[in-house]
Amino acid sequence: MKRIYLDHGATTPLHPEVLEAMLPYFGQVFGNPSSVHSFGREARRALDESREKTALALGAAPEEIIFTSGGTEANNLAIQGVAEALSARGRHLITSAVEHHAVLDTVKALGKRGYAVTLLPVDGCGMVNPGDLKQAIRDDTVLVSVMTANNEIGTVQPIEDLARICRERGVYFHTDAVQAIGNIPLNLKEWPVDLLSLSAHKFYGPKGVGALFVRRGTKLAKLAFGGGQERKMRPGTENLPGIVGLAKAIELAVTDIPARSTSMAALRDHLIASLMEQIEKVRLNGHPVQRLPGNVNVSVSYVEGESLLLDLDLKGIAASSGSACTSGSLEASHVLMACGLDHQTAHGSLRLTLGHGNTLEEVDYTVATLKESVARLRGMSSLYKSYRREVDKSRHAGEETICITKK
Amino acid sequence: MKRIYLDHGATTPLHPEVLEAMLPYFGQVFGNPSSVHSFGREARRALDESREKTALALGAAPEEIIFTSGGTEANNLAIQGVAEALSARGRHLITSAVEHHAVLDTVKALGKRGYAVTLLPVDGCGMVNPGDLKQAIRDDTVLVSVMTANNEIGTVQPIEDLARICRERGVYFHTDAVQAIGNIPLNLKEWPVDLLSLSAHKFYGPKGVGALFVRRGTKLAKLAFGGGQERKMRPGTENLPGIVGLAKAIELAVTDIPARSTSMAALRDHLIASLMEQIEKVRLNGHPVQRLPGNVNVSVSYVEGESLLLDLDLKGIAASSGSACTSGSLEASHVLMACGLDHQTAHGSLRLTLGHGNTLEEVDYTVATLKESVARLRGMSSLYKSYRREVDKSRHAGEETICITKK
Amino acid sequence: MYNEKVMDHFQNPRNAGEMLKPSGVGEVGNMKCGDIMKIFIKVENDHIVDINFLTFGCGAAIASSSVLTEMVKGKTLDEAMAVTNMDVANQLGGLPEAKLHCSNLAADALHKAIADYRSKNLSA
Amino acid sequence: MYNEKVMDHFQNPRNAGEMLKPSGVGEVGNMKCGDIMKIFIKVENDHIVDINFLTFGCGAAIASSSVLTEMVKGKTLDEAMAVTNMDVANQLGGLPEAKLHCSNLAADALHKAIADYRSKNLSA
Ligand SMILES: Cc1ncc(COP(=O)(O)O)c(C=O)c1O
Ligand SMILES: Cc1ncc(COP(=O)(O)O)c(C=O)c1O
Repeated sequence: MKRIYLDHGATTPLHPEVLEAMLPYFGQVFGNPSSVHSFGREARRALDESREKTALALGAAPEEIIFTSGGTEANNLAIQGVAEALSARGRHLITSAVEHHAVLDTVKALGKRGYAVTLLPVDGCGMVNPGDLKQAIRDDTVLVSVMTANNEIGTVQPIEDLARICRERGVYFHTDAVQAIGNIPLNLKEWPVDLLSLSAHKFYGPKGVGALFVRRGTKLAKLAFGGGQERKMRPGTENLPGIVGLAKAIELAVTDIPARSTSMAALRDHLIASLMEQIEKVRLNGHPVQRLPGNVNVSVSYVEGESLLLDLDLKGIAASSGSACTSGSLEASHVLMACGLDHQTAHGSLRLTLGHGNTLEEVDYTVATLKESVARLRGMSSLYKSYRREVDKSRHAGEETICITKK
Repeated sequence: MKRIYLDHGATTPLHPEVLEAMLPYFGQVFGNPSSVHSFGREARRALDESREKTALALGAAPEEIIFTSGGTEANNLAIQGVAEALSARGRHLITSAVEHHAVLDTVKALGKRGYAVTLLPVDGCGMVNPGDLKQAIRDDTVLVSVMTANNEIGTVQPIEDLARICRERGVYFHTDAVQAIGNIPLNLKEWPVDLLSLSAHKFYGPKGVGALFVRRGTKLAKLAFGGGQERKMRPGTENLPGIVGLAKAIELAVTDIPARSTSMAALRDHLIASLMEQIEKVRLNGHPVQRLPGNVNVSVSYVEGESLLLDLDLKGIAASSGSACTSGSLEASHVLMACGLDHQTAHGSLRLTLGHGNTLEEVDYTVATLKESVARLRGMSSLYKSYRREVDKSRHAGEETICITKK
Repeated sequence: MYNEKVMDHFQNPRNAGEMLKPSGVGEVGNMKCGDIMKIFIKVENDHIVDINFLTFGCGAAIASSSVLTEMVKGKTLDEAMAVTNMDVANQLGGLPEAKLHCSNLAADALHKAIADYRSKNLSA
Repeated sequence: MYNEKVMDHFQNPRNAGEMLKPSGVGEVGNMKCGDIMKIFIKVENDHIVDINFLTFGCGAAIASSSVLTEMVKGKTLDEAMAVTNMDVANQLGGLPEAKLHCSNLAADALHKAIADYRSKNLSA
């Protein structure tokens, strides 16, 4: 069976050029970058070059890049690190209600350790309102963290505006750009962002490696103790093959973003339109325009998301329902709930995230498969039966389902 | 120039079979283990199998293995994690004076956060005395951490005895086994150890991946927040190729330890004997017998270690002086100082760590090269000139330099 | 995630659908959990002679509903009352830990349906 | 870690060795740091006509000592007094950050040697 991968939000396949760049570091060049001898020096050189490449891709300076084991560690280091470093100055943190758990749960854990926490609401499309941020900042606010783009619904936040508000108020601004790298142009020379997280496996790089950008002068405490690696901020022998892979992947990812994302967005819009046309009672979650070029998130009324996933999977199509990271949970997505969806609609959500390899044929096949699955599952759904009875009774057309702003 | 690698204590080359085991996970099998679809399930299967293999190699159960980004993270998770989980029960930590910085600095950082810390002394060979541990344990002691084998001087601690003392007193025992895996047989069914750290790149596995064994029932708090991976103890998308590599590497590493370490120890003893014979005023640091099979650590009087390293490096030989992780520091090794060496002798230390690929010829060439280098450097050393003058004056034979127990 | 038997019941659910004139109906679950099950039974001579289900829910919920209908068809009401959610999970060869509590409610729905039938037929 | 010039001076140190009848001797450094430098000078007509060094220390320490002897040989004592540790590091084309403070002491040793010479020859 031909398989179709539509879950690039969960992870991406490694780009062949990235693997090629990594291979020497699994072979001849195996030294520890901290060693003074020739084996160590050639490793150090690769580490330095990778840091330069990564910095260049972001518009940062090499010494502003700290390599980590992934996006989760980068987020934790940013948030726990700033909170601890500035704990004498203030203990108020602000984040949004739609963050990834690596931000949200970190902020909440600090909430249990005596920090005050404000969660910014979002509108029906998952957007943070800069006005809300302005009102939320207090004298004791030390950090604001708002993600660049949402992993579930793809909504792209007005980061430049949010960051500028923080800069004006002298508050650090962190953004989780894990989903944004390679999808939207992003330049840290222009964005007044103090800290930014990324994770290589989300942009065709290797798993288990990420980075935190920390603008020069930003106060940060480290989370772990040990050797003096990464400017003493992140101890442990460096994952050199992984770091080389991250650097190559980000170099490729930031090349030609406008062209690549335009064509991906066209495929995305075709997918959205086909779903809406061919299946009744489908709602698009997230923002109609300010949206990652590969993200489609819909709620299919009267069916539950996981059973849709299973049907798709049986036909070789990989999709997700909410964040893959939290699939162990039974709760409906906190992101969809924050957008104002009711539980039923949230449980019926399906995320299809496109990658560079996906084709029009794949998308059309997916829509056709989904249509069959929805029909089958609705056939056993008590909720759908009640709905049909209502429709038959009243011939009521059903409410509009496009993106409703909450206030 | 042929190069000779004698720095396996810093890092080891990847075993070709390990790379082979990893490659599929950089290619076809790229799914996120948390995803429910077929791509995710095949990744999950590899993750589960790796956990089983790793557990088997240690005599542990699969659910007792938490994969981390390396030895440093494993040590931090063990120590910070237990300290936080048990902070209501007590706030006294015990470790040894010769730990790696990933343990020592973590304990010291907790010392600044209100924990009481006891550093156990070592004898002249770097050995912890179980009697000292018995005396150090207090009613409020919650964790004892003593490394299995030392990274600088190779001394192997009496872990089973130390762990038993802790078990009897109801205190958790953690051991940093980063240098021990593959070198000494180690069975967690027999050792009453509660937590154990390891790092794949020290046993011919990949860099950037490690593991913490946490015995069933052990209370541990997590350090980072995010997804529910690793039984909710260590969030973040799993480094699947790295984890597969770790599992393969540990499987190979624990095969045939007695045979392999006997032959390596023979080469080590030949190296030690040759150095002592051919170069005057060389002192063996560490224990003469309870010692890692690949570890040689000597102090060469009247010359400084780094200049020896440079001379060796110019001849293609990779060695180290103290721990590679801390080469940024100018202080003499805390391990050698704890063994009672004076500053001069500590600064003249040289570590040669053998690996499975090293040959007798390499070792002999290294001794010859070192002999020339010592002669050259002593020729410019004011300390050596004074010493020679003393010798010429008194014809005094010089003191014995073998391992003197401090008390 | 799910074993073959679960997937078989998910793909080929037995007795799915609405029953027009049931002797008893039971519904359990809630929207927060994301699983809602409805069981319809036809009772003759104190035996379940026919049974149907409608389920909005995940794979485990659909499979549990389906296998339950097979398990109790033909059974007496008392026999059916003795079937537990755990029996259903066991009959399926096990369910993932996380699904045991929320999605494994088919026996509860059946018991409600039997109770519904009995309450209606008490006076009779 | 070190540049070529440093490695050249480390491998081929200039004027290494002891001087039998120096006009002045200066020693700096301590064991804790792990670098000890000794500079010997022969002075004629207020000029350094010969200079030697003995150094126990790392690559940077040996190279600094070596390049310093080249820098000041033939210079007047006042000219030599004006040479700083930083001049020595610059002459080497730079040293790693960590080495700048502890191992770059050759000028200090030289200044001590000149002071030693001057103190001995004050009365003369
Ligand atoms: C927005 C966002 N932040 C953080 C993460 C965590 O990244 P990682 O799993 O690589 O640690 C993810 C991915 O799961 C994500 O989508
Ligand atoms: C004894 C010991 N513990 C911990 C570590 C840290 O391991 P890693 O650098 O892989 O984090 C090392 C290696 O440097 C070590 O030798």
